[in-house]
Amino acid sequence: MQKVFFNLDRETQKQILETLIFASEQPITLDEIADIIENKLEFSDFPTSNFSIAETIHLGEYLLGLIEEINHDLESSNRPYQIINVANGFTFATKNEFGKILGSLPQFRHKKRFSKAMLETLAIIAYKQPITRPEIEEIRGTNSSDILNVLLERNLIKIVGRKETIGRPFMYATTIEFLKTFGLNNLNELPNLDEIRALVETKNKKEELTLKIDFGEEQQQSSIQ
Amino acid sequence: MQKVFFNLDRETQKQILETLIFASEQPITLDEIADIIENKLEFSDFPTSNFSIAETIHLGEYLLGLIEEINHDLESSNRPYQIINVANGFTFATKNEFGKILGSLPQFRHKKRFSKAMLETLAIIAYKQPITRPEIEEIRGTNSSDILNVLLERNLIKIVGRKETIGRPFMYATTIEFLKTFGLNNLNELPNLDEIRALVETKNKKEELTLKIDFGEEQQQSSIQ
Amino acid sequence: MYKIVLPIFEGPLDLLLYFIKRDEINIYDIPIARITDEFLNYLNMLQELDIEIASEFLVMASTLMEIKAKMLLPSEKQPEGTEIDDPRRELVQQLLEYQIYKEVSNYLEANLRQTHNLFFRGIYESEIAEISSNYKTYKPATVYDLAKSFYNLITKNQKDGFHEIRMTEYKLEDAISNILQVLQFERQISFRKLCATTSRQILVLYFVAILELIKQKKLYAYQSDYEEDIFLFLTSNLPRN
Repeated sequence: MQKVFFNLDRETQKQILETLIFASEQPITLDEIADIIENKLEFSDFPTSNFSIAETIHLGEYLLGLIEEINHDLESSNRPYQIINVANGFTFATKNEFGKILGSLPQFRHKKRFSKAMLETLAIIAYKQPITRPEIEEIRGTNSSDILNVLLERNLIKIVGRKETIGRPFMYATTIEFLKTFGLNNLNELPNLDEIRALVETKNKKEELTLKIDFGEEQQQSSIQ
Repeated sequence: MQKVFFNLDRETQKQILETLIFASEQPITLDEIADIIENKLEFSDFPTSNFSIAETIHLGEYLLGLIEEINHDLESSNRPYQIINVANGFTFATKNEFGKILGSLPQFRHKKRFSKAMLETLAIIAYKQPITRPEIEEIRGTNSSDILNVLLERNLIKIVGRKETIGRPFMYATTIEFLKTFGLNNLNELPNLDEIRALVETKNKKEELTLKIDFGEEQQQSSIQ
Repeated sequence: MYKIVLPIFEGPLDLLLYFIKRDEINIYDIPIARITDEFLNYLNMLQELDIEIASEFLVMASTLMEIKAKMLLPSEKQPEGTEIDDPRRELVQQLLEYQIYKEVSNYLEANLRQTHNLFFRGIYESEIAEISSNYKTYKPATVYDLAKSFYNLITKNQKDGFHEIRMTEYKLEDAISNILQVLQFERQISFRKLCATTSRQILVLYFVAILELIKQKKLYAYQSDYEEDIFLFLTSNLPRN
């Protein structure tokens, strides 16, 4: 299939590459792109070029060359964003001078994304507040001080006093920002344990569920085509 | 501040606008853009133009003109995406021929898959929101917790509070993701329920008289044989 | 070997609508005896195939039989002017209501065909910083994610049966490497900030770590006044003069 990709005209190659980087939900690596191009795609719809490329060329290097060219095109057509390399993959990001604009706008700072550790810690505090770090760590079974710092910085939790035990540790509670982030009016709106069980336990029936859904989709798909 | 924006050279205006649309996680509305431009931004870093624009010009219309121009630039510089109008706002999306490529890849395709049950449940929630699980189940006549779970996971619905009845059940509503997925600007674009009711009635009456030629039925029949 | 393919019904209402359509039944005048038989036959078939029958199908079966029984009763003489209450009415209402949303879901499906090739940006600016900081991020989290996360933690711990109370396993080495790490990215650290959120135990550890690093001449501490904050620099970053 790789050869087929090479037979596309260069502009189309770049557009396909740009599409993959644009829509990917994680920074996409050269290996992932190569796999898609070599094994997954059909290009019959696209114009090919007669220009033939030496077969010995290294696909990764070739793709890098294309990405560079795309960035050059973005630059020369005055687009305010470019493709950057982050965490081993490629993604779009606004250029610095325009990114600065965004930094000054609260709607672009409002973050709802959390690592697993952050979400866990936040969940424990939400349900068990006020709670100290040792208590959180007992539930999570791991050191949580970095995570607490991040949550404090994001203004999702606050220190509400000290617990009168050995070491008088700080007690943490959630903030109004926390409620806003999760669209809650008050803490009573958090699901209680039974309700979470009802919501989550369908997970255990996942296989059954997938089966059922797959069947439905099959039907759906055939009716779409 | 608006005048300051107008004093920027047109290319810069477009770049700022493109940045806002490109970086916004939810489709950004003209009002939001206008508010940012008029009240929130400092443009001192950017080059201004001497070209002066009549003060009477309508900002919204002016922005629409810029968006059109950006789309034209995207087209002529062969970008595989464009700015579209969805969920009452503007956002970047892949152009048809390139979206098709993504649709052929499993990692992207799963987003486009819907079972009959999912569509039914979404339909009910869309019209009756905020609505609880028991209310949904009464209409569908069947347990819907699995489906609600899937819809929550896919971010097509959200929990918006509790109903003050026995058991204080959660209330569900559709999300912006729902609008984006179904290409709607707002819920008012869904067909009017009275019209649907009339349509269903006509269909029921016709069914008494004519032979069935309905597509969905063919399918069900063939699958039972 | 036979391969049996059963159509998937979304519930008893879906099944009834299927019969109604297949047999061209007038939904406003359902022959209840016949459709009850059909319904029960279907359930029998499921049973023979050893397929578990969801409770709502059984509830519907009994509803149908109840309606059937009421229809068989000789209709009593109604007083002049009052309408006979049709035992099927409630069921028909339910079927009609359900039909409406099935119709809407056809509309939604048609919309999906329109947006089939529409894909949006996969990663937005707010995520990029977090990706580069090696946090594995979720998509924007909701209350649901939060609740799920808590539930998984709680149930995980229950499965463990018991849990020991552990002392903080933070060591002096950790404190030292943490400080050095931060200074790879920041020119200086404020001592107060460093200790702002940690317990007293760890505060002491940090203090010892700082003393140790100063002794090793890796760290330079600066305090402008007695009660002011202490700022820490890497000695290697200090201008030489």
